[in-house]
Amino acid sequence: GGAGDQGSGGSGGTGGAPPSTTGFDGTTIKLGVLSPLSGPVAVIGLPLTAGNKIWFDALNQRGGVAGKYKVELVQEDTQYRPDVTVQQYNKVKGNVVAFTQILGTAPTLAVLPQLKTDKMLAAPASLDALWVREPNLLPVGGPYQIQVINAIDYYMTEGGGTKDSKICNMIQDDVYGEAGLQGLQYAAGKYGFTIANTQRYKTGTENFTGQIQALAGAGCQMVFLTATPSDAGKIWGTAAQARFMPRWYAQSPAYAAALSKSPITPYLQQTTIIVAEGTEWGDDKVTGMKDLVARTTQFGPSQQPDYYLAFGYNQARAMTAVLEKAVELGNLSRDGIMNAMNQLGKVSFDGLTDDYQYGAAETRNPPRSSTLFSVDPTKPFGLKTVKYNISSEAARTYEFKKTS
Amino acid sequence: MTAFLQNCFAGLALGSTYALVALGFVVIFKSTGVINFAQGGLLALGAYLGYTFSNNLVLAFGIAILLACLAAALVGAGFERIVLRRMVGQPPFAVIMITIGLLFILEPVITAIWGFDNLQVRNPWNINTVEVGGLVFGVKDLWTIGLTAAVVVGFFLFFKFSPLGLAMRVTAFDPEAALAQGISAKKVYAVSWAIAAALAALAGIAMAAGPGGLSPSIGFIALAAFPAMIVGGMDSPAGAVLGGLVIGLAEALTRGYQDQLFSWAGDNVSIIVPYLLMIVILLIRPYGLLGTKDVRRV
Amino acid sequence: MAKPHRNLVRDYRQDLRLFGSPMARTGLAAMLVGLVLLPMVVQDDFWLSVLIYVGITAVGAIGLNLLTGYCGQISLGHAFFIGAGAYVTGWAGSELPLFLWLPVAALAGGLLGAVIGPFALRLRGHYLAIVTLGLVFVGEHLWRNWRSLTGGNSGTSINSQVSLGPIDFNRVELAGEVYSRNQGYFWLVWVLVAIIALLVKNLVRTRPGRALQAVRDRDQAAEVIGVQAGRYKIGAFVISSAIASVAGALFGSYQQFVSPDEWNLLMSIQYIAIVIVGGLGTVFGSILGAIFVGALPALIDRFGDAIPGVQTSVGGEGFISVFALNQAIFGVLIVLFLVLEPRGLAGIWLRIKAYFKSWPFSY
Amino acid sequence: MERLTPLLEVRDLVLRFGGVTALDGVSFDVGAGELYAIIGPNGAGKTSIFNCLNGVYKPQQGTITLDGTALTGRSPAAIASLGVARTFQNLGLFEHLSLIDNLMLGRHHLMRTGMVSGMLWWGRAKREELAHREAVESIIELLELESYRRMPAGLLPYGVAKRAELGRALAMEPTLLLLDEPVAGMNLEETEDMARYLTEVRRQLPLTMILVEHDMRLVMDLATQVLALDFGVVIASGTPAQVQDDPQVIEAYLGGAA
Amino acid sequence: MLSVSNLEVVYDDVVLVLRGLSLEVPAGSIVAVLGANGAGKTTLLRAVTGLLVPHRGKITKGTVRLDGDDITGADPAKIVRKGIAQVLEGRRVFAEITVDENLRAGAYTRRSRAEVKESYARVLDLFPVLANRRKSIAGYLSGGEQQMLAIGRALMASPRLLLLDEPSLGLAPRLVEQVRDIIVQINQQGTSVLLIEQNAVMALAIANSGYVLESGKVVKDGPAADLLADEDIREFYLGSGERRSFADIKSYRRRKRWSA
Ligand SMILES: Nc1ncnc2c1ncn2[C@@H]1O[C@H](COP(=O)(O)OP(=O)(O)OP(=O)(O)O)[C@@H](O)[C@H]1O
Ligand SMILES: Nc1ncnc2c1ncn2[C@@H]1O[C@H](COP(=O)(O)OP(=O)(O)OP(=O)(O)O)[C@@H](O)[C@H]1O
Ligand SMILES: [Mg+2]
Ligand SMILES: [Mg+2]
Repeated sequence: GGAGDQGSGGSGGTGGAPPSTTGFDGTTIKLGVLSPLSGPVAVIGLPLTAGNKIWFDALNQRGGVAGKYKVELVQEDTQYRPDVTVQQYNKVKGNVVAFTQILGTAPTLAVLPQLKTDKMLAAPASLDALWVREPNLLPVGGPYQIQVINAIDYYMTEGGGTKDSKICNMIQDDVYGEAGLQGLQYAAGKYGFTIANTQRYKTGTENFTGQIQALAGAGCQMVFLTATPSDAGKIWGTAAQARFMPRWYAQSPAYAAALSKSPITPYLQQTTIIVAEGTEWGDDKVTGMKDLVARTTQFGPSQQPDYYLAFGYNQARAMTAVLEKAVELGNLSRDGIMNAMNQLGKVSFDGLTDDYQYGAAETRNPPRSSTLFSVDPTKPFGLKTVKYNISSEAARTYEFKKTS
Repeated sequence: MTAFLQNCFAGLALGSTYALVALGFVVIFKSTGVINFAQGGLLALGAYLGYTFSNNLVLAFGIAILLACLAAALVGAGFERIVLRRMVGQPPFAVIMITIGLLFILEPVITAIWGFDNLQVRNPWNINTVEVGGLVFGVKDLWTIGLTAAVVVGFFLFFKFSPLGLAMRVTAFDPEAALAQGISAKKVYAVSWAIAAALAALAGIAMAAGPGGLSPSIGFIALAAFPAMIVGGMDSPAGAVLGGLVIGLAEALTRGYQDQLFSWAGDNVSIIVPYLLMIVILLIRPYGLLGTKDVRRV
Repeated sequence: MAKPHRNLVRDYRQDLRLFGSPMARTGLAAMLVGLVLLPMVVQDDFWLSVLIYVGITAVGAIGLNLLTGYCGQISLGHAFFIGAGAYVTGWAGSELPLFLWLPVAALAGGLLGAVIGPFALRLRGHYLAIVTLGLVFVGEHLWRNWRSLTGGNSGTSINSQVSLGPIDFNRVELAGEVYSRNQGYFWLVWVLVAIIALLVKNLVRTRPGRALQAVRDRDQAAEVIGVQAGRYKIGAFVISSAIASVAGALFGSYQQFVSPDEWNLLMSIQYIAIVIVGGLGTVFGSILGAIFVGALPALIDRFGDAIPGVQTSVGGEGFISVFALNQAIFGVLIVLFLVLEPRGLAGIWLRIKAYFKSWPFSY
Repeated sequence: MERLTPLLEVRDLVLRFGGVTALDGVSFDVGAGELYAIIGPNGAGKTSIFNCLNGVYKPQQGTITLDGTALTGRSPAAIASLGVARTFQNLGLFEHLSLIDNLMLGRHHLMRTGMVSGMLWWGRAKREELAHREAVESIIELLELESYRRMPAGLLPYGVAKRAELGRALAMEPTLLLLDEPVAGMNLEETEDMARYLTEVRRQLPLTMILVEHDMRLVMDLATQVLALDFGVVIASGTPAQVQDDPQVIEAYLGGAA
Repeated sequence: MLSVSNLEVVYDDVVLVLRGLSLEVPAGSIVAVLGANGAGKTTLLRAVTGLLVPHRGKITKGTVRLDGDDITGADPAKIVRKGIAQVLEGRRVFAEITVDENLRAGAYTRRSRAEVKESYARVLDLFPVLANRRKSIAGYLSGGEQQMLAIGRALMASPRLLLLDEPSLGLAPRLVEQVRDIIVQINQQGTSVLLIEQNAVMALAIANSGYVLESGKVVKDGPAADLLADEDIREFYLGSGERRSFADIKSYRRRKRWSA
């Protein structure tokens, strides 16, 4: 079992119960959640937060952190706006031990200076490579760049690609898209191909004919897609109508279960591979998934299978590992948490994502593996494993740098 | 050449959607003299209603569209009845702000009912295509263009020939003088809100029937339709259509030739092309292509 | 012509005073004292940060009100100028001291306004509104692509010096006490609100300000009496953009990180909302409006949980989540408010004022 | 009254709007100190002459010279600073501004405060405000507007608003004052008041006035010279008595009653 | 046909403008209402036609009856349908549209196309100037032309009672005569007229009876002939008798008011 899954009888610290501190009254640990819970991005914020909650509900049922301390979430709505996030951060920072979720790159960066002055730890809810080297941040999962690199590796080795293949990409014009582009650029260097064409689009675009025409015109044989579901649906729909049939590889957030029960499903089955982590939804051979499904059924029966749900669940689990370390060190104060974070070793997620080597920011090593899926409407989440947990040489050697 | 024509067709389809939304703006502007910022919200509402009629109640798609338009019209008229009627004779700024307030209300209500998840609307168009001479036309796009054309003709006749059309126009110019002619401002306002909402619903469903499915951010298209309305002239239904098509074509073609012609201007120039075009056109014609000039005499 | 009586002259002097009546002077003093004391009393970082953002928006709103309320030109492009101010601070803030980067931001905003202002000459009313809306989108494109300045999509950190002589607003030391960054920024921002309010108030009660309002009410008649309408329209644009840039500069300086997504239409709309809710053509109204629009969501947020039947957390029970409800309540309040008082908060303010004192020259 | 050297010379003014010819070769001279009246049926082009004089309309042909300076081709604001003031047929007050502010706006071109000095208030702005406020007060006194000082112009009773417009024009310290139907819509009493103000102003100030008015009694009593227009063409000009008896004027304008 | 009794109107919940005003317009007659600026004449018309609402005005007391039916505070549209049309003060033509469209807007309440056509012909007949400028944008018409358009537009509703608010304002003397004749003509064609005028000479010349308002009250009323003969009215409204030249009015001002 991974961190926190020991449940009862946790090791506890040698120094006895940690003294109460901000956000910890001796029995309950309060954790902050800053997430867009209303507005257009709530479609991500809600399942993420539900994932946080399912983990902690299950943990509390088993006794709590280190078997003794219940966890309570303080949720605040950020509307995905940096200024609101700053305000909400100020609202709850005096009540919590740490933040188990801050959603969005810009909102996270907006509170980062304060996290540093306040010595606060927070788990950002995005797979940005930016986070890996930030001491005050607790990232989980393999960054987007890793997903792209592994996807390219698969395409080159088993997917029929060569370095002369026309490899293109289509990205959303924001930080998420930039991460996808970075990954592909890195891969291009490693595998010796040039990116034949890059198309950018703004989310909410209504008609993608131009982009699809351009990709088709450039003769793209493979297109790596960094998108979110409604745009991805339209993109694939347009491609299908235009009879454009490249190999599509898409980043995990591009996919939603609805796409496996839509008119474009047959097209996706023929052309598309989704790059994500872990395993198929409901795969009970993987402990992490088995637990997740069981706990979701118990604590969030109305929740649909969702990547973001799993992501939030993993975040909560990583945070639990930090908290248990802090309890072990006998200090749940902010200093104590930061100290615990620095001393934290490898945390296992039981196969939901690969193990993450935490510790001091310079020494962290995020998971380097990805899983490739194909679309299959018969599966609960509509995805079937094509290649489980691969981690390419290129991904393993990818270096994470500190942000400027 | 095929690529060019294909892009043109995409532009027309996109332009039709813009035209429908812009028409909704125009109708309300013409009769009340305000820009209705809630149009995007009504569009989303219409689309979700269409979803409910088509998916949950399993009605034929045509019927679902009709019912959704009707229901949206009721909601639009209801807004007018409950809120906007009280604002007759008040400064237009306050009224515009109220439409913004309505947008703020609509959004959470919609997500409270239908949630945030992407939904697929059951519809007969799907991603079916028709191929003519090497060009591929999406069935949905063809329908959108066709429906827009029908609506536009209806509008033209309505405004030009029906007394209510004239009544709507004069009420915007001078509500009090219109009242003195026995024109019921209440009726005029209610009807224009109903029409605008129905148009929004139609546009909404047409969009939601695509492979992208339906999500709460669907209403954003209303922003993209602003340039369409302005380019055509804010008070001209014909202008809305013309503007919609011009903007749609411009956007699609810039997008299509981004790599060849516009890479110097940064990625994704097509997004701002509608706005740039709008600025250029307004500098030449300050009241849009077909808008009415303000009449001022000293 | 008959010479007016001496006594009258003394009256004009008094008449021209901004805070002429004892009532007004007491009010002013009370406000100033409140401003100084508030951060010492309310040390809560949440309310301080809310009020700092409110102050920053109040600055921007005063600028917009000058353009929209006083000169009658609706602009939906305010977010663009705010963004520009923030980026200028990002660029100059770490090199230059506060008393330089703030004016530099204002200057940059003013220049941008001067470039865009001439559009206002050709366009009227709603047309101008939508064209300036275009500015937001064109600006966003610019911010996304001008990576060296803005950091592109990833955004940019802003590191600015905020000390004025011996006072470092990041850490104010006053009579032996040390005050936090939030307290320091509160003072900085609200002193600027007061200064800018005063400047604009002076502007609108003197020759150029009257000319702006004349142009708003009847531009042809204004021309005929010798007001160069075009010049004043552009002038209003320039000053309004300069003030917006100052607001942006403060925004960037306080938030320390900005990204292109922030300068969007929603922000422009929020400013319009403030100006309308506060009352068009009143400086004080802009401040009230900023408080209303900025602090109301925070208040609803505080007390929204108390409403029964509402889902208070993700995964909880209830029909509508408290977060969605907050948005809806905000919308409902704006609608309700304007239905009841279309002249905005300033209208209510005027009524209260009229109730408490009658103007010396009333009839 | 003897004719003085012409202050204003208008020559061959032609003004067209699309198909409509509003002015068709209008010429006339106005001597300094005169009260020159222009009469004519509705739509004859009287207001259009005013609009040409102060630059709102650009005539297609013709020249206008004020005291040796050409007005044609100048902007309204420039013409205003040359000393041409006017009142409007359909009220041109700034309705949201108080009466005082309206009058102060009349002095706009005599003041210098710019945006920056206005913002700073202390110094030029304050000095100017005080000085010009005095001038405005004397006009308020002259026109008996004391009790309306603070009222927004939009709420002024009609008769008062007309007077306020006159006040604003006077505040400009013009050499040439154009009055477009100053007593329209007024009853006898109010008309008498206005006549009194006009006479008083003429007595006190070295002004030349051009009056457009349909109230024939006022025109006949006050004017020194009358010009009659019809369809943009001058049909008669001369002393009030001459014009009143002109058969063409009676036919086109006065009708049986006069 | 129209009877107004004891009417009180308040603006903005505070400004009391009409203070118990009563007035009758017998069927087929022309009734003139005189009064200084601000006396409340326009307010009276607004109260009759239901147009107080946009001005934040309210009838707080009294009734307005048309042929015995109570129409106090009724919807303007309903009042127009019942046969009352109003020519608003200040013309208020729809500036942005053509003369033709203005006239058609006036016929909004009428259903029969044939009748509308007939009214249209009648209006153009009364105002030949308008016939020439049918396709012109109304806002560019001269003041007088606009006044004619406003009257024409009201006639398009084919009213039984026509309310005119200062129709002679800004009209050339010959046109004032014309309008006077037109009012008589309209009246002879069966429309009752309530005429508000500053031009008392013109109004009393054609009216059957008249009312004088002061501060929202009727201070004098009676048959037009009696009013014409009244000393006060002669002095204050007609200026006849030994008329002073306006040029001679130097520095005195009438201060007299009716003691009300
Ligand atoms: N801006 C304009 N556009 C089009 N036509 C105009 C414009 N201004 C004036 N006209 C036309 O020019 C003619 C003269 O108008 P003007 O206003 O000068 O008449 P006027 O003599 O002042 O009449 P009144 O006594 O009724 O005010 C009219 O036929 C009018 O319709
Ligand atoms: N909307 C309003 N709000 C407040 N007061 C008003 C309003 N409209 C009119 N009044 C006031 O009511 C009084 C009567 O106005 P009304 O317009 O009825 O007068 P009138 O007799 O028609 O005058 P005029 O001859 O100038 O047309 C005036 O004192 C006016 O200031
Ligand atoms: Mg005229
Ligand atoms: Mg009146």
